[in-house]
Amino acid sequence: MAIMVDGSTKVIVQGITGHQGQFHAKSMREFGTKVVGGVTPGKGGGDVDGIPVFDTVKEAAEQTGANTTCIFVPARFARDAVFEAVNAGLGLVVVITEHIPFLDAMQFVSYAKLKGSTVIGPNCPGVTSPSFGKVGIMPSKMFAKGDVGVISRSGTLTYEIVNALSENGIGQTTCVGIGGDPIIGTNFVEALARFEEDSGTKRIVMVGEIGGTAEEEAADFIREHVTKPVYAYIAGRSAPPGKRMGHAGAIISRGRGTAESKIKALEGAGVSVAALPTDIPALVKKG
Amino acid sequence: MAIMVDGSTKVIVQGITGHQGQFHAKSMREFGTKVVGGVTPGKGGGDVDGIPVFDTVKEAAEQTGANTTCIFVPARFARDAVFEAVNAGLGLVVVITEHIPFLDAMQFVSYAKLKGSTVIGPNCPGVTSPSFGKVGIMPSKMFAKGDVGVISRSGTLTYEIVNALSENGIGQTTCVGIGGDPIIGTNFVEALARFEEDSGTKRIVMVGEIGGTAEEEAADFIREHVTKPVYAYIAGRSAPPGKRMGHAGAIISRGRGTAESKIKALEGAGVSVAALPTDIPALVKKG
Amino acid sequence: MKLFEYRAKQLMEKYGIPIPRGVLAKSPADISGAEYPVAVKAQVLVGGRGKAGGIKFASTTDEARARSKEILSMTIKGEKVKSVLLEERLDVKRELYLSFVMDRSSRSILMMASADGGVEIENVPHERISMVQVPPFGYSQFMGRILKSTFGLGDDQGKQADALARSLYSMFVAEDCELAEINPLVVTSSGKVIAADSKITINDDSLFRHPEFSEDIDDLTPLEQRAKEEDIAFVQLDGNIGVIANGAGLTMATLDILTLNGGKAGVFLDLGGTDDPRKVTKALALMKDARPAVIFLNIFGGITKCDTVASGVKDAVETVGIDIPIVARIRGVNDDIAREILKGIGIESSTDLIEAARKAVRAAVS
Amino acid sequence: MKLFEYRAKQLMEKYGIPIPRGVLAKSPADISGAEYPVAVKAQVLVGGRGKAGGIKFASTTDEARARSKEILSMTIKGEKVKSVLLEERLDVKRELYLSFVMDRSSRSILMMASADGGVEIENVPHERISMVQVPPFGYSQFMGRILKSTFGLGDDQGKQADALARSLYSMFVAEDCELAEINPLVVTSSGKVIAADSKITINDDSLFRHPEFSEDIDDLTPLEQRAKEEDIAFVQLDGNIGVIANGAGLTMATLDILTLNGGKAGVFLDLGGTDDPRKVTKALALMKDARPAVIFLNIFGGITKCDTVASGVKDAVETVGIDIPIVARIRGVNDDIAREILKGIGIESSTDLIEAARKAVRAAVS
Repeated sequence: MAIMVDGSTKVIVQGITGHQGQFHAKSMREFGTKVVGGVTPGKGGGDVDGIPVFDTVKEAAEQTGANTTCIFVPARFARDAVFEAVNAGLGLVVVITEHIPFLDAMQFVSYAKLKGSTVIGPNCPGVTSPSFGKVGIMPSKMFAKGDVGVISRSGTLTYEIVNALSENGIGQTTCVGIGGDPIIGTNFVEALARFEEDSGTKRIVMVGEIGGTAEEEAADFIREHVTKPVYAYIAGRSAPPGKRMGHAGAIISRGRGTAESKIKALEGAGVSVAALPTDIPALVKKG
Repeated sequence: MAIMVDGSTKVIVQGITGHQGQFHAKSMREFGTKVVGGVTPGKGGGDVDGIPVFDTVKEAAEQTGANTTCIFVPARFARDAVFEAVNAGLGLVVVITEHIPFLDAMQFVSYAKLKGSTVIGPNCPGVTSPSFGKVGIMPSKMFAKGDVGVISRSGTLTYEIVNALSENGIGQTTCVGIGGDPIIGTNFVEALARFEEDSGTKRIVMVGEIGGTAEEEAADFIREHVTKPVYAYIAGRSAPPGKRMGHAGAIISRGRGTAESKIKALEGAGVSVAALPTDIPALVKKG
Repeated sequence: MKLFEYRAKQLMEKYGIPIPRGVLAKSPADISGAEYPVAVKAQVLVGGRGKAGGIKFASTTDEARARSKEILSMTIKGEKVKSVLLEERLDVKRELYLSFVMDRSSRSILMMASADGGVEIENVPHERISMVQVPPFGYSQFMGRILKSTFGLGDDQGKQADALARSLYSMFVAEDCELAEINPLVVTSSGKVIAADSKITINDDSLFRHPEFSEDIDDLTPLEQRAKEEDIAFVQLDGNIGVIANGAGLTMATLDILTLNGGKAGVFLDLGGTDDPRKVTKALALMKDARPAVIFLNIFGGITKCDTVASGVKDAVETVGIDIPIVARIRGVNDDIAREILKGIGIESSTDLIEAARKAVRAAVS
Repeated sequence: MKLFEYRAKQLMEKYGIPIPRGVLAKSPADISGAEYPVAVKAQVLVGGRGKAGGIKFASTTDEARARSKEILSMTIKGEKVKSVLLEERLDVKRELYLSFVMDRSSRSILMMASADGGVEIENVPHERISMVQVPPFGYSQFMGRILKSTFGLGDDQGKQADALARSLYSMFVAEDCELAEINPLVVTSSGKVIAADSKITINDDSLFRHPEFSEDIDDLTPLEQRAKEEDIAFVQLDGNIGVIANGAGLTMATLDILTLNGGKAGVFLDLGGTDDPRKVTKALALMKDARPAVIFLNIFGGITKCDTVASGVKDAVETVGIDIPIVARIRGVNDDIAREILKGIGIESSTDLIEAARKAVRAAVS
């Protein structure tokens, strides 16, 4: 099947009347996703490309039966937007917005956990299940249906890798962009657990990068709980310590978070780690 | 088997050097419970009846391997005590203390949920599994080993009923006193779910009372999810509206929380409701 | 504890919530400073004062003095009116409803809002009420948007409602409220959003954090007040059997058993868990002053040992002098010792609950 | 952004945390008001200033002036010392460690405490550090008890440490810190608990809430500072290939590919997701000023379309004048249009990443 986004997914877009919101709402719909509504305070009652707009998520959820949201609101309003979505009972909350203060992210991640909602991101490209739809901003063209689950901290690098997989005839169940921030709603371990449970997923590709210890924790989890083959690429082998490499979370600090440490941990857990992102398809094919 | 308290349970007592803490630590141990430590700030390094005392729960948990705590600290310190227990990773937190402000209880219940700890209480007599041990203040003598799970909002009334069950040859897997406060960590639904999962429990007795809608929610849950026979007694048929009947939670307010409403809901879900507490053993025997 | 309307409004004002200008008067002579036209409102803790004639209007000082005199002489649902609040009459355009309340089911604070204010919220159809569980991190902006939409307000009044709700929430948390209700929340013709009527209940268990409420009077009878001070759960009821038991559930069950057997309790007295005979003695002294026809003592000994209770009863009989017959049912820890003690002061006790209850009912009707 | 020690201490003082009395001096003439004996401390953002001779002591004004002059002429690990902090020398009895830090794994704020202060916390054995995840509701009393026990303090100093930690936590949250570290936290001979050295990192993403930090200077190179103002992720490195890519992960991967092929990046420049050619033009202007030997442009078009990037490059070449060779690898949305545009300004582009990377490495060594 797929994880997170499937046949039952009904999406609203928070910030739908903005430039990005409008563009991606349309793109999601064109991909086949059920985009049932949008929310922009003060614009309720109107529509965007035929998608009804509401003033509040509560109204949108009650009137459309939405269970998922894709959030494009500016960073300073993001915490409130996630609170609103979780409060309205939406089960999947995809936060595209970048540059959210980490204390805000901590709070909305805690609140979501308390209420049983799944947060993806922030600062992420979203979730795409080629057979069902996409929630987020991933380019539509590169996907193929198949049995590989992809989890990635990086956007464009993922597109590069997914594109290469698809060109090599290797399709995907779901691609999850977990985001490049230090505090994220769903980490490798949580996404791996979902793919391990999903009967449609036979193999898993994970794309990590320097910073933090999420890949090391994933390695421990894989050793203990994952029976499916896992392939990985870790970006940032040549990054110097103490510098943020584009992502807020991509920083080697106090000797922790190096690519070497991550690669070693993953290999120790039986994961095939590619030296180059372009090597992933060949690795997966080799099995 | 049993729920919540079993062979793996290792208990610390927070507030062990107080009158109540000391008395019940001893009583628990005499019942066969593994009481591995106690906590009283400033008294670390000493012991109470041979039970080592620590300054912090963190030290107690690290040094004894405790996974459960029984809290006797005064109401104004209770929130912090629960925070400390949850923070130290204890999985079962039994809060005996009464008169805790409900906002404090809300916070520690949220925190426990976030960290995956189970809170019983506040204002409760605790949990007893006759085959394994007791955590709390239930009198030791009335229990018998058997296959009935008991859930109750009331203390003494439970003793009355459990005593009657035992005298009639009906033993118990676990008796859970969920507490008489409006905000409690584990409610009927959550306790019912545990008993439904427990292979050792064949029948369930629930003792409710006026106030709130927990029994009505339990009825809905029983209808949907509980396959085992459930027997109930509801106290407070003759209580007037607007008056707190001893328990902070036992109040009919704004037309909600009457015994009639609860009895009707439970009977509608196929539960046998006893008119008198003393009728419970006969009902259970009849099956 | 419930607060009087004027106290609730003082508290709301402290948190920046707009309230009508008003003057509290304990006698018709105190009404200077009132703004006319004025509403004269009985300060009582029972509900339904409006229907009972406890709110009247006046246009002049003379009228106001007359209305105040009338209301100050009233007793509403058994509660004597001791003061009136004279408030400016608002030029009401719309009446809304807003409250924060402790919600047991969701274990959170619930915000309730409805465009149908001025009637009891129990009578508003469920689908006309917006209910929002406040996140554990507190009031968040989206709640203001829900209010604006629920109330159907424009930007300016939406902002007023948002600010007011935020303040109400701050007050709810800082003052440990169980209920903070504004009904009606009024939109005036000039576009102001004002808390026209206010109800606040403070969480009793939090009073150690709020010593300033110690002078407030709850809606308790004098005996209930005395019991509260002695930390005894005590409720006065309509019947004539005074029930003393240990534990709230058992005490309630005892009431139920009496009712099923044709009796009616006049007092609910829960001893709780105690190992102090003096508490029992105090409880009996209270019970004596409540004047039931018979005292029914129902003890299931555990934490509270039966002999402790019996000793307390003995002491009460001997020192306080209990002139009301006592029927006792004693079971559990040390019940044999307890029965001996009671026998010594002429009280026969049973172990059977139903049998004892019937005996108490018979004693009450005789 | 990292704060200088003196700024960190100003902030801590604002939250009531005891700090040593001190005077900031930008020249040896500024040192009046210092308390003797005094420690003269270089104000730099790099670590390890002590070992580098950036902390010296003085007993008199003349000595202090001399030491200040010495330190103000130093460059520590490439960072020029622009000011010194002259602080009273504390009569140190014990050196402890205390910090709050954002913890990615637990998604919470972590309190770290150790009785082994004065050394880098990375060098303290793990079992000698107490780590406590702060509950989402904030600092709670039990954390103070853990501190007292970890530090091995008596009641009085335990209370001081508790109050200090509570203030430090308040500051951490109110000022959106990522790190707030006191090392050493000193217990003086007279029993005072004082923050002897302070490190604070403010969360960059929160700066919209803290305009007061806009005048602070981070440990960025002038070009990095300029990039930050233009919202471009830009990091200067040791090599000579200037990498421009779209997306942090892809940019990092590009660095890695160059390294694997014998090259070395001198600039990391992530365009991010953009549909504005002007941002690309600005990025190239920055790159020009960074003077790499070759620019390697690696675009995988998606949100950022390939032709948008090509247009920006064209504009840069035509208006800014890029005098550095450009090697391009272009794939994805509208890559055909992009290749045509680039061809028009004399840039040949490849679709193959490895091939292009090798070409860039060759161009860099030539």
